[in-house]
Amino acid sequence: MVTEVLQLIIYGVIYGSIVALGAVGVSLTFGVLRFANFAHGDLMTFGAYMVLAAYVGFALPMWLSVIVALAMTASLAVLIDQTLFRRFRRANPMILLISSFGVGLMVRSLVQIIWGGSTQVYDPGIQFPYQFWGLRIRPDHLIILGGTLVLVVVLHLFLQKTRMGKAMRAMADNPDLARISGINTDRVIIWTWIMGASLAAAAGYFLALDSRLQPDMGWFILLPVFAAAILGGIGKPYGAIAGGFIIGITEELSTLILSPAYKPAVAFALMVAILIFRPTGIFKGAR
Amino acid sequence: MSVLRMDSVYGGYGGADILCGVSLEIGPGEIIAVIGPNGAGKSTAMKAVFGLAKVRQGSIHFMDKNITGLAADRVVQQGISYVPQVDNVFPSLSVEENLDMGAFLRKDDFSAQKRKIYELFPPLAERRTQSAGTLSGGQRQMVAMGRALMLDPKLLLLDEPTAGLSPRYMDQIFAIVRDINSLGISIMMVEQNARQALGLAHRGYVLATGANRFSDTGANLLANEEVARMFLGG
Amino acid sequence: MELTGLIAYVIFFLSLAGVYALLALGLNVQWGYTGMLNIGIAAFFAVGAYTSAILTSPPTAVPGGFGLPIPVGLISAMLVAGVLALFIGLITLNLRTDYLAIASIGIAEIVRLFLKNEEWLTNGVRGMSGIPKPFSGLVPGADALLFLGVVVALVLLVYWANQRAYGSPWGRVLRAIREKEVAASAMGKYTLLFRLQAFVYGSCIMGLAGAVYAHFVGFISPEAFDPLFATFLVWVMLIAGGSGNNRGAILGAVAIWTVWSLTEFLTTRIATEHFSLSQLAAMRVFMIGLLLQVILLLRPQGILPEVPPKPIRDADK
Amino acid sequence: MTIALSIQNISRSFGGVRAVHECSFEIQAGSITGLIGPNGAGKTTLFNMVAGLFPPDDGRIEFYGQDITGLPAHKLFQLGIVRTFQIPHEFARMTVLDNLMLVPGDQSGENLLAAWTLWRRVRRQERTIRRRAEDVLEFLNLTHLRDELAGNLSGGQKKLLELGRTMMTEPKLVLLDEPAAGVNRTLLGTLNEIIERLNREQGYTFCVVEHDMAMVRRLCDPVIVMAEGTLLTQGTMDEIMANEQVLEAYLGRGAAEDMI
Repeated sequence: MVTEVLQLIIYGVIYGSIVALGAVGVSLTFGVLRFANFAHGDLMTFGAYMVLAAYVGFALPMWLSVIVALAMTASLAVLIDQTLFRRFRRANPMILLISSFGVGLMVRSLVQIIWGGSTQVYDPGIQFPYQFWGLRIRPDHLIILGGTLVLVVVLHLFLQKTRMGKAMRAMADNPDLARISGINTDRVIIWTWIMGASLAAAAGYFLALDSRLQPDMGWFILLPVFAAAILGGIGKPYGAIAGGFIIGITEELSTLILSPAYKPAVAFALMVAILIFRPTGIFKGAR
Repeated sequence: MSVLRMDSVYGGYGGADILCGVSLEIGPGEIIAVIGPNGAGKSTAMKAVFGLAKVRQGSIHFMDKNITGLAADRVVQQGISYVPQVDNVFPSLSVEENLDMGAFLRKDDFSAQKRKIYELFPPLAERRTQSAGTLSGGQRQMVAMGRALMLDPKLLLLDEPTAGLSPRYMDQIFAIVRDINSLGISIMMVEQNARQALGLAHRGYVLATGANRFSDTGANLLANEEVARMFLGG
Repeated sequence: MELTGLIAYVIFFLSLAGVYALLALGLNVQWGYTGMLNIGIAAFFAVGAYTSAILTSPPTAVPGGFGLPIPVGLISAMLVAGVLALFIGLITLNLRTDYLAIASIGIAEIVRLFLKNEEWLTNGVRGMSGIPKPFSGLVPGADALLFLGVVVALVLLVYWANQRAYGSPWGRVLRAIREKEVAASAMGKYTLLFRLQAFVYGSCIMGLAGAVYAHFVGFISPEAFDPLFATFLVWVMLIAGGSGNNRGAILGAVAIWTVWSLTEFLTTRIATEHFSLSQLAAMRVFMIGLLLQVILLLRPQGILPEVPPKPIRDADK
Repeated sequence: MTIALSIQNISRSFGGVRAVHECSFEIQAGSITGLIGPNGAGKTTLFNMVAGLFPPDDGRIEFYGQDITGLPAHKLFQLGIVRTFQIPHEFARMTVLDNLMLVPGDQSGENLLAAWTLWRRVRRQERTIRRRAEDVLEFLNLTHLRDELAGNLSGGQKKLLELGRTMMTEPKLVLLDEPAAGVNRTLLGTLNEIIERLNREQGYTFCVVEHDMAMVRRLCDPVIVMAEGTLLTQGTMDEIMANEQVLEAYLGRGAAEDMI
């Protein structure tokens, strides 16, 4: 029993890492741009497929493929922002949300047009899990955990140490004051997309490692991602990371009592509970 | 040469004009207090300098350069800094980071400037790593002023720096305004505490219903019976 | 032969357009009148379809129904969809609009999981077949036409109900809430109740659309309620037609359904040898997505912009 | 004299800053009571608490003897407390007529089922409401703007519309938040006149937060002065003007000796 619970917690942490990376992106774009980006899940999908393109299509080494995918996804996000979202910013923010919902579908269909609708993997074959104290963990899972750790540290350093990271936090706090302080808010927005989309791409890659590639993989993880962002207090990246792990672990542990098919419902239930009892998120904070 | 000159400015926020012919001038090294009853357009006049209120007619010159209608971030580049009355710090950023944000436009090493500001505001030096949102009202005002000074501006605009502060902090803030001025920075200050502000300022302007009413040295305005009456509706 | 085929196609086409028109009319109450974002249309659509299917299927069917008359199915479909909307509305309506949007995705997802996994009730992914069709065999060869008549009648009925609601003081309060909720509440309006009503009413119509769809097609499975078809298309329809305008909602449904069908026609013509069916389907979605962006950029008010109701004439004049 | 509104020791803080502190006063029925004070005196906070935007941390508000502390805005409205906003909260995309016709409570047409089934009754009621709205527009001299979108009105006209909305009900207390702000001289005269007439002819009770002292002098008796979150003094405008404390509050303390 204990082993079983521990095993589920391990899976929860792995899944939670993926959700957390996605949620950080949602939280960053929400904090700076004040809108919930419904295309975020599909940016994750796009990232995962860009890894596939570089790794299988161009036979690049995996580490380089991931870097290429991050760059391509970031470029796509900036492109979408500059051609579409920028024009909607002055309008009703709800229009921005509807637009992003449509953009997400476009990205998803683009993936499907290029790679088809069937499931794919990076490396065919079965990985043999490592065993210790009766617990199992796949090599891919170690990549996910290690990768997440590295990215969270990089994100932390970016937000705390760099000029642009601080400006991003400043703009999330108070966009008007940022402007009169002389901060170039347009550039902050572009950097927000670069960071958010890169993290999304990494999350998409990890998601594909954990299971498989599928054009609607990002859409189906959007709900837990949003739930994590809301759990952590939307707009707060550190909260989103914590929210991701909470969602991941709870979803896995729920399989002890619930049918695994209803895992996403657990994320939803957590989100609803938070929305009712503590709409600002589990961590105390503004807004 | 004047640092700032507003020539019969009309304007507001779209809709009816709030400023109906405001003219004022700030010389090098001067402290100017702008006072007047509520709704006189004092804050709007200040926002007009910063491109945050629309100038429909008239002009604003900074160091003989026309800056009428320039966007806020461009005005900062010219060498004017602005401290709004409310929401004037980044609450989730530390004191130090708030100051860094003030220097966002600076590409050079600004650690010397930061040291200068910590000397000016000793309470901030002790709270470098504390997030600004946890500070008291008076300390926040210091952070806001410190942030505005990071670019080493020639002119500092202060919108009611003592609003909502306890008397102890009020005196402290006024003293700091004087210190900042002694560094050679011109100051335009909108104030509700007319007496203290005029006592400090070299000259003062009294606005009412969006236009100049009186302008004189601070001492003269203080002695003027009519000015006092005006606050209670003359 | 050619002609009868064409007529049959037109009837089929119009019936489905009618189902979408109902969905768009339901969304119009929620988004067009009140400004509430429902990204989970699929959930209410599916719940309506399954409710009516289960209630009206004969007890001999798999997984077994109740054999009730079809009108009972339609009304129950509306009720169940309404109860679901009431539940989600009570949770989220006093929160910000974007939270409602996220929560509606969640509900749609849970409904989808439920339909897929509760085989005892829904037959899971295999879906339910043999859902009774009205008029079958009543007048040989004309049942499709009769069904279309019913669809049109329902669309007109809902159109009427929507119009009257919009032109009534109820609609006036909704328009006020959409613009400035604080002010509406300062005018003594209990805004939460109004928004809840609009949300439930709109969802009931979506449930009705689901039931009509089920009886029209005769077979439903979770796949038919993919968020793409059920949710996204309806949004494009309403925005293209004109949010806030009921005629716009119907026109948008017909127009976008035409475009959607034409793209099917086009994509199957071009190069089926180069692309798989799923790729061709994705191309169509991409085109519709692009169309939405173009409309939002160039004509956000839609083909038929909202027309506020005329004030009542004074009896004395 | 009946007491319309009684404020009893109410306090409210925001993030540690005391906006209103143990403030008490009363408003007599049938009066036009002015509420003045320097910026930051807590007038707006107090006003918002009476209007039900947020509850006080402490203390009690009574309306004709009934405890209304912390009741939400729509409940207060039903009791007859109506407010206007400093920045007019008009519904910009609705016509002037619609803006007015929205206001009355108990419209049976606000019930969706009634709108469908009792259309005739709804229409009858709509006619009555419309006639009333027409009367209000005539009173305000805005008849020519009846079908104009409210967003297209000038700042002053919007203020009149705000006032008009209060006239669509039978208010027991009208809270005016800076009615003169952003209104030009000519319209200001009209506004004063309308408020006076409503008070005299219809017996409206007003509580006016205002910075325009000329307006306060003309309309208000008594005038309540707030400073630093609490009641400083009250009386007629002349009494207020003669009060040294009030002048102090407005001009700030004398240049403090400990400053230098």
